[in-house]
Amino acid sequence: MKYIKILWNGILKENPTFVLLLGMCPTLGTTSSAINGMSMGLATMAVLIFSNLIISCIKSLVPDMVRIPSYIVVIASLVTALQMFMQAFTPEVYKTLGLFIPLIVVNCIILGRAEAFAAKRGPVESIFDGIGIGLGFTIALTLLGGIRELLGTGKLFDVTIYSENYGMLLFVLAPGAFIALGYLIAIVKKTAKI
Amino acid sequence: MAYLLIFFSAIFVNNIVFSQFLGICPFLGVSKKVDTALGMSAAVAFVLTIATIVTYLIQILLVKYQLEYLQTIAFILVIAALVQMVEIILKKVSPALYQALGVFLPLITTNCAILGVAILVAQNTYNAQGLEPNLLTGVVFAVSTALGFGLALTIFAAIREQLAMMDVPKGMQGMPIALVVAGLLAMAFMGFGGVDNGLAKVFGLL
Amino acid sequence: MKTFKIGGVHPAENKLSAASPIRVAAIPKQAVFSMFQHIGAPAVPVVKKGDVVKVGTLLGEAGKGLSVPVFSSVSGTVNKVDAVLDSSGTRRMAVIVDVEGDEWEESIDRSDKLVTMKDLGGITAEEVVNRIKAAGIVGMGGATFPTGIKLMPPPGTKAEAIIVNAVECEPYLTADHRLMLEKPEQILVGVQLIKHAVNCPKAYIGIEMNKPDAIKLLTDLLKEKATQYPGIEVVPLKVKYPQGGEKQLIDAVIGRQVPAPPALPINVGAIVQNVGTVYAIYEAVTKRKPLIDRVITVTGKSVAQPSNFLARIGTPMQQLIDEAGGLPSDTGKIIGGGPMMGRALMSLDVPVTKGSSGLLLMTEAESRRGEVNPCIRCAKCVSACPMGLEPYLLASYTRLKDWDGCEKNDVTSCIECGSCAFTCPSNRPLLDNIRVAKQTVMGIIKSRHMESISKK
Amino acid sequence: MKKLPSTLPNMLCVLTLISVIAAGALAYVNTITQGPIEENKARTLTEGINTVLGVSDAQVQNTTEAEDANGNPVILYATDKGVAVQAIDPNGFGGKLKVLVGFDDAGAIKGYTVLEHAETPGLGAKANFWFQKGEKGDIIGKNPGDAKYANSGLTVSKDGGDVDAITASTITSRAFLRAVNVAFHAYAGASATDGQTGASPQIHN
Amino acid sequence: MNVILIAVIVLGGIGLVAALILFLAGKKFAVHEDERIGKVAEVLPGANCGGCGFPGCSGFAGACVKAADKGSLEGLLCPVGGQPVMEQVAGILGMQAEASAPKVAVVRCNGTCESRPRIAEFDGARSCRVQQMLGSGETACAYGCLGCGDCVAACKFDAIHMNPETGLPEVDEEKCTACGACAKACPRSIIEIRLKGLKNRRVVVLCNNKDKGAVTRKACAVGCIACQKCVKVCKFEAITVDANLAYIDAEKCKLCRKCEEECPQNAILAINFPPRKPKAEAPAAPAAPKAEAPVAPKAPAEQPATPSTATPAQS
Amino acid sequence: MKPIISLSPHVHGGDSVQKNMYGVCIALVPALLASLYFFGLGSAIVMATSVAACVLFEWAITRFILRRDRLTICDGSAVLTGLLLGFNLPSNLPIWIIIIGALVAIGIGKMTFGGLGCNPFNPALVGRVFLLISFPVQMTTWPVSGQMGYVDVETGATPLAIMKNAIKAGDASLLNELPSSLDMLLGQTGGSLGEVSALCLLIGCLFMLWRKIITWHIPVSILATVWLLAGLFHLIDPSYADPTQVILSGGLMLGACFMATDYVTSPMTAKGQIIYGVAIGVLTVLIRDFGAYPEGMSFAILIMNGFTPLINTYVKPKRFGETKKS
Ligand SMILES: Cc1cc2nc3c(=O)[nH]c(=O)nc-3n(C[C@H](O)[C@H](O)[C@H](O)COP(=O)(O)O)c2cc1C
Ligand SMILES: Cc1cc2nc3c(=O)[nH]c(=O)nc-3n(C[C@H](O)[C@H](O)[C@H](O)COP(=O)(O)O)c2cc1C
Ligand SMILES: Cc1cc2nc3c(=O)[nH]c(=O)nc-3n(C[C@H](O)[C@H](O)[C@H](O)COP(=O)(O)O)c2cc1C
Ligand SMILES: Cc1cc2nc3c(=O)[nH]c(=O)nc-3n(C[C@H](O)[C@H](O)[C@H](O)CO)c2cc1C
Ligand code: SF4
Ligand code: SF4
Ligand code: SF4
Ligand code: SF4
Ligand code: FES
Repeated sequence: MKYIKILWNGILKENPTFVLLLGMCPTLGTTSSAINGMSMGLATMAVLIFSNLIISCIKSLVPDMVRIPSYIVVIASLVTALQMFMQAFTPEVYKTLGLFIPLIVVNCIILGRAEAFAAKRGPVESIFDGIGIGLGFTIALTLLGGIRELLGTGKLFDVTIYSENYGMLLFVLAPGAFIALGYLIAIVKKTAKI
Repeated sequence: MAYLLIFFSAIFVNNIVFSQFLGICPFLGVSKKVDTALGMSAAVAFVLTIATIVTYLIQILLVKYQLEYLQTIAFILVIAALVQMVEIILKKVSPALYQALGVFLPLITTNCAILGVAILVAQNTYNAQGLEPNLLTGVVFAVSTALGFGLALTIFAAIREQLAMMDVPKGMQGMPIALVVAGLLAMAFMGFGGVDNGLAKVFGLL
Repeated sequence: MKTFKIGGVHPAENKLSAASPIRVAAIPKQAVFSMFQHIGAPAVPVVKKGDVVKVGTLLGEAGKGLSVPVFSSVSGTVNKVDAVLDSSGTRRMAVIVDVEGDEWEESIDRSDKLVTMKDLGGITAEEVVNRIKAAGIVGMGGATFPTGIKLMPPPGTKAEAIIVNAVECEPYLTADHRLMLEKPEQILVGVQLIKHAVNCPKAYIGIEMNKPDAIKLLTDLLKEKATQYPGIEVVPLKVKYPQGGEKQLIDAVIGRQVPAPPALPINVGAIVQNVGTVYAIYEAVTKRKPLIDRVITVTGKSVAQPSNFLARIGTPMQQLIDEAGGLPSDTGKIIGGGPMMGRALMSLDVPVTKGSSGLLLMTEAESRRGEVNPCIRCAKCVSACPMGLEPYLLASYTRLKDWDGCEKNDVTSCIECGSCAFTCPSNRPLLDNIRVAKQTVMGIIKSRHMESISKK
Repeated sequence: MKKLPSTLPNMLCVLTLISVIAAGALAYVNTITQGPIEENKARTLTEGINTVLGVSDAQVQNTTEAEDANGNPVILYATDKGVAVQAIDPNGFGGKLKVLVGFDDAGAIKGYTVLEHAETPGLGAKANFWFQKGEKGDIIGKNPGDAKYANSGLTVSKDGGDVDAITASTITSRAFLRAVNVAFHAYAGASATDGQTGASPQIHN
Repeated sequence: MNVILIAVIVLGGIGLVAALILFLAGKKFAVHEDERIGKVAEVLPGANCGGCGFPGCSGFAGACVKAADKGSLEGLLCPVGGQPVMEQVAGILGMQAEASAPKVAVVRCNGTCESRPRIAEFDGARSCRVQQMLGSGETACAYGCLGCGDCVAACKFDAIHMNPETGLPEVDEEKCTACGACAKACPRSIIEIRLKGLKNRRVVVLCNNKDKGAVTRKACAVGCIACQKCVKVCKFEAITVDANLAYIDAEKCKLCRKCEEECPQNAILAINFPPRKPKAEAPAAPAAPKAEAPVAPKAPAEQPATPSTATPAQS
Repeated sequence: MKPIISLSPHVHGGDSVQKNMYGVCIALVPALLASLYFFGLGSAIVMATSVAACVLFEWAITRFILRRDRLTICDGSAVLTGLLLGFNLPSNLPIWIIIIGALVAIGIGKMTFGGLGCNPFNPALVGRVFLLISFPVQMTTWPVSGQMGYVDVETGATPLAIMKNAIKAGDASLLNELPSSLDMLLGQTGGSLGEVSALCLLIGCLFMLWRKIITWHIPVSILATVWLLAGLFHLIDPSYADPTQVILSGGLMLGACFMATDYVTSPMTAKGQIIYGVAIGVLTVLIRDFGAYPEGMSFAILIMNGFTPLINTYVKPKRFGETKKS
């Protein structure tokens, strides 16, 4: 029960995109389609789960003054490992996400969760927090990607919903990312009353 | 001329915020007042320049030992240390400057603009406008990018200051309206598309 | 054509009473003399219930600091000394006199004869100022600043130009206009007295072009008697509100701009006096008559006879309205003063004071402000503001309670002329808000000042 | 368990230790993934070459790197089934446009693929199929070496050529055709001088 | 193995050098600063995300310390750490001692539309401060509520609202935090931040008029005319009359309601009492103030804060 | 009698939002007639759709989304946005695209920010640029003028496209294809509805100046800057078109007189307006001559809309009595 609550917390109450407004760069930069958004979300989730796990394990070994650098090293290693694995096994995804993979390091969500959650709780809870927040992030990115893809190209997960001729190209471009996210946050806040 | 073009391109055509999607968190977070925005911009410019130089040198080291895969981790370490050092030193050496910039420094560590630009410069994957990418062009690129960030941040802050006086619908207040403004600004900046190439042609660089 | 350089508007002039000669208003049955008829400390009553007073008897002596005495304009018995509602809408100390007959103090010369500088002989500058102070004269252009003090330039400053404010830029009002037409020579003597008092060789009379008869009359007179009235010049000005504002007038006439407060006109060598004040100075110095009456315009679109009255101070407004044909049934707003700067009165039970230049009765339809719309940022208020301020911004900052922003944007320079609200196509109550800001910021500045003093 | 206090030795030790472990782990991962990454690259290349040559089993025999007149790299892959050339035009709508073009022995275009581009998604990005066989801007089978192309190579109809530009994307189309022309010249230069690396003749942008 | 070794050496080297330089720099350039800032920064997440509106966590920490010196952490929130972190911060800064006797805003004017006739019509910016500049305003009372709701606009907690029927503001006692913003905004100083009283019960002179009785009476049917009757009837010396206005000291008042009955103008009102029975129950044994909270939710349903005095029976 | 009380001033100049907005509409009438004359049915359909959709969306949004009681459609600003949006579209644009444009202009560009007076960007231009980016194909095929039909009409190169080609090719002779200056002044060219007849727009502009709806600062500074800069380029290299033709072509006149002057989105002081105008002029030439888009006016105005609050922050009117340095 406790774990489910932690999960929900990440998805809704502390949704990193809609509520905490963290990690905006990947949110905007990688959501030109639902697939891309989902990939980024999952990649981030992977790092998040492992970083939460590792940090909650080593938390008492780390003196306070070098806390942040140590965490960053941990996160950076995880990201680099992920980067290499993706390059090796999912080269297509790696190519589309590009620069944003190494930038997961500086995604405030990861360090933020490490500090706010993992550094204070046990490993299992931390993993669940990682999954919850990661899911929240993934859902948000997929949603945003889906909206942009649908409005911009008439497709959803690459399946044509309506003719591409009616697609509003702007939504797959940079301005569309900002605008769509703006309205999405407004709508989510309104409907979820958060 | 080419340096001028790198400058122009990084500020207007490929603005780091509006078209590269880097540094969005501080862009959205520290833009409620023009004064704060100016402070943040200056701090970013400062750190970005130094970080680019240092990471460029580190990259040479990494390449030499074929350790390119350690790039991310090495860079972020160096940047984190650098920022902290600058902060410590500034606090002592120039309290006035620290007052103005210092508070923004910690925020910069996790600003993906710094790491992003450092990686772009180290991998030479930015548009050097026909020049051979090297440390100098990299620094010019970094400074220009930082200025582009500052420009975006400042005009954005001014717009938000103005919007604070307006009757914005409740549901849109705060982040949503900020994002829409950013989107419209990005749309306006799309008008610069291709201007760098056009100018390059005129200057005979391409 | 000369005029001030920034901003300004041109409201419909509506000078309905321009052609009606000054009428002497009847002496009231009861007169009310507020002790607050000027800016500065209130006068202190020196009479008590039951005292018998004459026209010209001292009722209140000048208070401490910036203040002037108040004289009775009627003869009779003091009914009470109490707080009564005055034209500002608040209750303030006043002396109320029940009128019996019309007996004057002997010292006052009631003859109509023109007294010139020559007749006064070698009167000293000091004597002139003393007589002005003793007569309780205050600026009659609206600000009611003690004239005696204005005529004693602080050390380090020197008056280089006396400017007579005969602009009367407020719509409807014609008191100054009529006064110039009917007492031109007296005014010229008054100007000479001021020149003499502050030892200033040059005087200008600024008149807007919508009073061509006054311009012609005074110009001809000056030409005719050039030797008798040397160093006085009539300056015709383009019709533009708020040319009567002191700073604007100085700018228009001699092209100098008084810097932001706390700078005073005298810092650029100018002293501005209203025509009415000049006339009062003449009377005070040559006839030893204290300030007990003034010209006041009673007007309005539905008023039967828009008129200019010479009314005793203390006369109830109601009486003047009755003499002008009674209160029109469609009256919506009663304004003490002109429509741009005047004060809306809540009742007609208020008396004429030293600063009352007019009484305007607006019809119900005219009175209501239009529906307020959002600011469309048309910048018309910015270009209308004669002080170079940004009214829309100040009003917004007021709404946000950003007093720092107001202060930084010079809200304290606002002269409350109302040009901004007058032009705003969205009908925004700009000046309402700016006043709030101005009041607050002045308070903040003052407390900061006090703090810095107490620290030292 | 209590936290370690922040003393210098502790700090140094922990930070160094973590760095060391991290580095070690990464180096290990690197050794694992290096192979697949290289493989991937190679596979993508051969697949690309196969596509543009319209075959499935081309064997690269010889790879030559050269530069075009503007100093951009051109790579020739000589195979048993024809020559594939990778060329770049830096002047697309959004920057670089990298193509791989396959030529038959006569110099006619057998196929192409856009390897990299920064064009507008949904607009310039159409280049990948617009010029394919049977599409509106079909260039397959055209031989840039023909006399009619002698002056300026393949050009869009707007510039007097015979290739239809992508609707509303003339810039991309021009960039694409310039890259194809560069590729052809590299190919032609190479076959003329028989494998020698040589800059292609001047091509006007 | 060699590869791994080099990697380890290089990265270890970088880490070592960085740590050393930092340590030395920290030593050499050490500056004294408010140590509370450091302490607060420690409990903050350290994400430096800027989500709080401040430039980074230490900026936020500085702001917290500053705000604490001014007395309240209100409006400061770290979105990453959330409420728990803020509680910690409050703990560090010693801000818990908020549990003093609860207070509430009380509007000391009962001049409803009926009891206080409008003698003029205000037509300007809807702002009490603006109307205040016009002397007594729409009514003849120069001290009473102006009704434009500056206080409503000032309240950040949505705790005070205009009642269109009475033209007076009413305080929602549940929401009111006694922050005093409304009192500060009122140009006529009508609102008092007053002890909430036992069981939320209060006896208050709902008038602010300092004019002489005769003038007051003309302006308003429920104005205090300073007749001193209440002073005389109060056994606890809780009432004083100053400048023509009676005032009940909440600390001394024992809620006996004698004065309420005595006031000829009905200017004194007992708030949140149950409807009068023959004899009001004696105040219950002092309950712990905390016990008030659960009771409160029901309170507003019983009685509005300022009951309309539709029947101002002259006694 | 219950007197009305208020602070001064007690009179008002009588100017109103409606007067200004409908004044601009009247000023647009000559250009509207010209567009009807040159593009016939297409013009009528585009304009009608655009205006109707804008007004409808404004009504619906205030009513159902913002739930405001006061409806603002009578103030004329929505009509104006509709008109100006229509003027920026080609006469053969499908209706559904126009409707999307109106939705974006009013919905995103205006009502999101709270309605009239709150929007930082020019709504009509937000709509137009959105369409330009989203539907580049439809938005850049311009019917040539003098046809009366709607969808299936002959399209051709606009003067701007010809100019751009000449620059691209560095070949001044290509400029010979340009219509004569007189034709451009009167409107015998291709382009969007409102950009064809410079003369009619100028007449409208003079009308607005006369009615004191706008001041001269913005239009004059834009036109002067463009003319000088284009003239300079023309002198250096004749493949850049003649400055007069540059001024008469494209949306320059429409933008300078009607869109850059939008109150809400332009600076508040004369000095600021001149800075704004000059910057728009420079950006327009920059984008036209070197950028990817043939027309730079819309973007230039939008970009400077973004800078307007900053200009307002730093460019203050000269205060009365202000000395040079204090
Ligand atoms: C906006 C404004 C308009 C004024 N208009 C007049 C005017 O028309 N006539 C006038 O005599 N004084 C006018 N005044 C008052 C003058 O500023 C100034 O106080 C007066 O001329 C000084 O002379 P006094 O002390 O004799 O009254 C106006 C003031 C302001 C702020
Ligand atoms: C403290 C104080 C001192 C003043 N001293 C002088 C002075 O020495 N000379 C002068 O010409 N006016 C002096 N003034 C008058 C003002 O400049 C101004 O004339 C007066 O406030 C009315 O002007 P207005 O009606 O334009 O507002 C003084 C005003 C104040 C408040
Ligand atoms: C958002 C947007 C993106 C565009 N992207 C491209 C592009 O990627 N490639 C391109 O050639 N043209 C692109 N264009 C179109 C050019 O701006 C220009 O209109 C076109 O290249 C020349 O017009 P034409 O092809 O109709 O002759 C784009 C236009 C817009 C509005
Ligand atoms: C001179 C003037 C120019 C205007 N120009 C535009 C315009 O270009 N686009 C637009 O949508 N509205 C325009 N408007 C209407 C109005 O200002 C606009 O809808 C507001 O920006 C909406 O808040 C204009 C109004 C005036 C008075
Ligand atoms: S009232 Fe003040 S702000 Fe308004 S125009 Fe006059 S001086 Fe300017
Ligand atoms: S005149 Fe009115 S609408 Fe125009 S800017 Fe000023 S306040 Fe706004
Ligand atoms: S402003 Fe403060 S004191 Fe007043 S009602 Fe609201 S919460 Fe209570
Ligand atoms: S209590 Fe004060 S602030 Fe509130 S409405 Fe009344 S007068 Fe205004
Ligand atoms: S994710 Fe880029 S700055 Fe936060």
